[in-house]
Amino acid sequence: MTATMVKTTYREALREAIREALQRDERVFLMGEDVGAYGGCFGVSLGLLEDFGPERIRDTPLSESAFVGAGIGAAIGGLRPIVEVMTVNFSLLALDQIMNTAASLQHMSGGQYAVPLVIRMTTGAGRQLAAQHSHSLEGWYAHIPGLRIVTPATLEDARGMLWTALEDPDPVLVFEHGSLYNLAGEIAADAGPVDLDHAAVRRPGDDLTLITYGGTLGRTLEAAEELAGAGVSAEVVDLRTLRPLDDATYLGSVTRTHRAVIVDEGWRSGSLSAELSARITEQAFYDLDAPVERVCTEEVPIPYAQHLEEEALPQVRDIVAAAHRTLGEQP
Amino acid sequence: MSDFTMPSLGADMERGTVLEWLVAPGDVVHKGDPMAVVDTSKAAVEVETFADGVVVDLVVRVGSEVPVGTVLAHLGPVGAAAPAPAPEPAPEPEPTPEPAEVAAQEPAATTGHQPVVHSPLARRRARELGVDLASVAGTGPGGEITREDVEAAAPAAPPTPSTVPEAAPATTPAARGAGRPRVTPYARKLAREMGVDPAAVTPHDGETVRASDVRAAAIAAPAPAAQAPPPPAPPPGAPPPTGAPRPTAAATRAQTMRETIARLMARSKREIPHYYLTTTVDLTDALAWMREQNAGLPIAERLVPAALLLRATALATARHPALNGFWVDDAFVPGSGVHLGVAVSLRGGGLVAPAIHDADRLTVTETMAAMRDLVTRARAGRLRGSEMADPTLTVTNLGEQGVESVYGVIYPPQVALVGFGRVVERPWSVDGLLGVRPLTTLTLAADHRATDGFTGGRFLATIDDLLQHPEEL
Amino acid sequence: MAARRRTPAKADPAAEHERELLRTMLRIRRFEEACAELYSATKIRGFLHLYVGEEAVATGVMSVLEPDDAVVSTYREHGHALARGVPMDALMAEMFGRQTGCSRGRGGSMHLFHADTRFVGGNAIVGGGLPLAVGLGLADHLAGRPRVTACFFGEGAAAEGEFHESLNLAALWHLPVLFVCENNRYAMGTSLAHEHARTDIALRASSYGMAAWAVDGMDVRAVEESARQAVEAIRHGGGPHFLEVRTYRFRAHSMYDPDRYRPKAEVAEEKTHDPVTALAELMTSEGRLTDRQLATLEKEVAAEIAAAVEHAEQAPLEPVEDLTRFVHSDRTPAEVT
Amino acid sequence: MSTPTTRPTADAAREAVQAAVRHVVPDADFDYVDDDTPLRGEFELDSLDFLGFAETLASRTGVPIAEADYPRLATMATCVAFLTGARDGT
Repeated sequence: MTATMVKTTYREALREAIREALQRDERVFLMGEDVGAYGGCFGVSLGLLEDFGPERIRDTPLSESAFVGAGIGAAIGGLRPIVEVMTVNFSLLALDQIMNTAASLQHMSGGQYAVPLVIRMTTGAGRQLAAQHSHSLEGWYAHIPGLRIVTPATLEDARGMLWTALEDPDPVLVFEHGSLYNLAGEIAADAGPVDLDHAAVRRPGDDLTLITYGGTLGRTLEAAEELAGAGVSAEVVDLRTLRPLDDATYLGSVTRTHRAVIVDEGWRSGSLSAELSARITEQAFYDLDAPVERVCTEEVPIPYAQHLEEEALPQVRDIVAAAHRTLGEQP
Repeated sequence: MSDFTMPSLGADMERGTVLEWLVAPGDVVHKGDPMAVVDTSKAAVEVETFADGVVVDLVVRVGSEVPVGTVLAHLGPVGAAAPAPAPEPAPEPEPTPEPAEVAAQEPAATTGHQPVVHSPLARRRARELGVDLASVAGTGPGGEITREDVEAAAPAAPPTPSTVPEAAPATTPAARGAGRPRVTPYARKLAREMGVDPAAVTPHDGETVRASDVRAAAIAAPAPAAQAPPPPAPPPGAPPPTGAPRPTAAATRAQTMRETIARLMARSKREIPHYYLTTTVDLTDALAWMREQNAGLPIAERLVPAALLLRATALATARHPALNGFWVDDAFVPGSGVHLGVAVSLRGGGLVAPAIHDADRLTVTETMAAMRDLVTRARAGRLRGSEMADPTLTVTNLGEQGVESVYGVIYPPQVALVGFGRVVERPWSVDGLLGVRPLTTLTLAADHRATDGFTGGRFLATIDDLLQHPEEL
Repeated sequence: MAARRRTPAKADPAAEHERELLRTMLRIRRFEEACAELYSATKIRGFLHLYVGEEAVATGVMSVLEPDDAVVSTYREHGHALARGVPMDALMAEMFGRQTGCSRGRGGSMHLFHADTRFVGGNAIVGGGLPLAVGLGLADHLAGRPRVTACFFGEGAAAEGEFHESLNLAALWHLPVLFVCENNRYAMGTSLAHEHARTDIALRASSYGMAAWAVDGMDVRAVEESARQAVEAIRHGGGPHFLEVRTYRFRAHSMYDPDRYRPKAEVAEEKTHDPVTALAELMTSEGRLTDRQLATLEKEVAAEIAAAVEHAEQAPLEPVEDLTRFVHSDRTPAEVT
Repeated sequence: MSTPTTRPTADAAREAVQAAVRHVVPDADFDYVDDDTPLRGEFELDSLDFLGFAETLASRTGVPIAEADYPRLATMATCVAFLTGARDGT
């Protein structure tokens, strides 16, 4: 294998993915607030307007419900819309369309209307944006049957998930953690679509399994490195897709290591981490050698002040401490 | 003639009360006309007839609550009804009488010997304190037995001596089981598989029995017949209770380990039809090669013979997978890799046999490093759970203790155990000449359910052959 | 319109057309009356919202749509579905929750769907269908197809944000959508004046820069004429249009509704403007409908309904093994167009 | 490991042997060990223990220990003799 590697960033990888989709399929168009002239709130679609024109790089008014719903209608009408909701916080204004229409239409029409729609949005905290711009609600969306929820955490996934999502006949929500856009690194020049069905083991290990996704993958890998220094071999599983969950991968890992720590930037109560914990208990109870540990965001609207925000969010030290607890050790 | 029935006006409506009749016998009604007002418990709704006709009679009195579908009135064909001027006037719409809703209070007395206990806390306390709930009089609502009742019924002193301070808050782990450690689900499963009583296992953190503790308790000498390091006396100066597993209450620990070994080995001999094979291996070339390797190496990097023996065993195991794995549910389950269990004697008594994972993929030097690391950590009580859990074949090197050969007892559910005896110098014939050679006796104990002697023989021959070509190890 | 047989007709196409309008309204009326009875007998469950009194709206608007056009509807949509041509058997089977129902028993009264006639459903969230219709219009606009999407909703929806967002978006992008506001004066039990500071809905719609006008919803011919003008304008690039159709529902909001919020006298008065009888009487008085023709029509409709009920009674249930089918598409991406 | 310029004294060598044994057997008790008791047998040193013992001994005293020298580390007496370079010192 002599793949040529090129430097890129998470943001550029997303942009290239959109560009490729627009080139490959004329039914694809991008729609959302400030995706055109402004270049996207996070700069993802910068330059696309010039290349593809205002019909396919379509600025919308601040009407989340209407333009998400319009995306659904356009998908039913034969197009392949990529709808950008600026952030997950604003997606609440479109929740009716996402849940009552996009997720339900296929089923309540008895299979007559599929909704091949992709909705992208930024998620997560960590940038001192305070309570209304720091939600991590992807786990919440993962509650809803009929949706597929994906969370690219690597450059490859940022580059490759979109096309696969567009190929999906059902609605796919792509959650891009705000802290990842500047993530830089190398990627194969011919990097392309990736599968959306499987979780990935980002670091193999024997002693315990760290399960995470999206914005907390980096910190979790850091924690694993730190644990290695203490003689603890931690396996890191990146869920990648939050719905449907790839049970086989993380349960397989836990069954082997007998210990699980779930790292989730969502709040703990009624969360994705709760779901994972429940599934581990349901399906791997007799292989557990310690209670499942969860490292989640403190149950508080995210505060502005940096030290408070940091304290609220899962940090490397929290992950390391949780890992040690599963081993029955003091860190 | 048709029936006018109590309609269902919603999925949650099962009964309705007639509040008012809007028609009287003799009235001519048409489809869609309101007939009565019905209380659905949510609202009063006018209900319509779906048929034309003459009201013959009203069956249900005002104020009556009836199930959906009950006939409320009969309709006859138009023109067929007698004029019947105002017969039996419909009962006046009077306020619905209050139903005699004196919900009989549940008698508080408990019946017979069935104790009323819903509180898990009370149940747990009863268990902890050795209290028979059937003998406790409940003072709670409805005769419910409360925690206080249980504690009042308890003998003055707790039945088991406990070091737990009385005042420990209920949330501290120490308070959970009145001195009895918790056992993780996996540890419990493992204990069952290994025939270990989890209650008899000492947790290394003093609190929770984990898989590693069960392993430590269970993986005793795979060859107890030959293995007999006398349980040493407790070392002077009892170590702190939360320290490494090694010296904690050595006498108790040795006793526990003894019992575990007894149970496990009895199970092995009861269930596993062993067969034994033995062969003598000339180590001349292997040891010469080793010395050559060691020359000039710092001590820390030098090899010992055991590393070569392990390496040869690992390679041979990879080539004979039938010996590498487990006998589970009447079938052989191959191991997921060659994970060699290495019997390590613990100072202070007992043995553990943690695994060198994927031993067939290590070089001799790596094998040596892995073995050193494993032994060091085993004796420091820092083994990892996975190392304790999944050896696929165990190697014992009792030669270190001076014996010449070891006919081991297989550690269930594994299917084979390899033993190396002491390296001894003996007369040996080579190419027709007699010489003095360093020899070791290599033995195999194998499960006849999983393999036959033929397989075992080839396996030993492979080890022998590998040791004759040490440079290829 | 499968089960339809032609009444013996004179050569007058206008009269023939009127009779078709009458037939459609009668089918709706009698179908719903049957539903009410079946509901009372627990054959139909869930919520049942009847359209009795509003038949002229669906009948008039659907009459001018092409087969290729799309319809987005509400939870009071039996009339829309029947007028659009969804087979009555499939509708009744859906009411019964059967496998042969138009949504395979998964939708029920509030979620009737029928892809063959581009009937994109009963939406049970007030205002929820409007963005969808805008999107269908957007797809046609981007694909350059001369199709129209008709979107029905009640005047209650005009209080929802989605109403305003959608009207703005459709006008902004000049999309081929016909917005049909069925103003029956009550959002469940809240009257128009209780809910809207400005009760002239068409006027408010026009503030978004689209043509909007009000029409008498008890007169099917007026509705049809208004819809025809609007649809033609839309189809020829005129952008979205808005019809406020003033109508009245003769029955309560749903089967469970005690109807306490409106005076009986008001209901009685409105019933004198029954759109079905109004058309029948007009046609009779002007010589385009005989009593015999009307009786035949009634008989045919009754037979169609009886057959639909019979079909629904006999129809199989969806096997429970298929419970989670259609949560995700069975189809490959290529099959979804 | 640097080449030693000086050899340990007999006392230092004895002390180093004890320390090296305690490195692998922390609670080793020398009270009842006379100079001619075989150390490996007395303290149950297996080959790995012995390796650790030799390693510690070499690093404490600075005396290089080749594999061929292992037999000379059998008892306290032979150890002391070897370490102090009784016969073949440099």
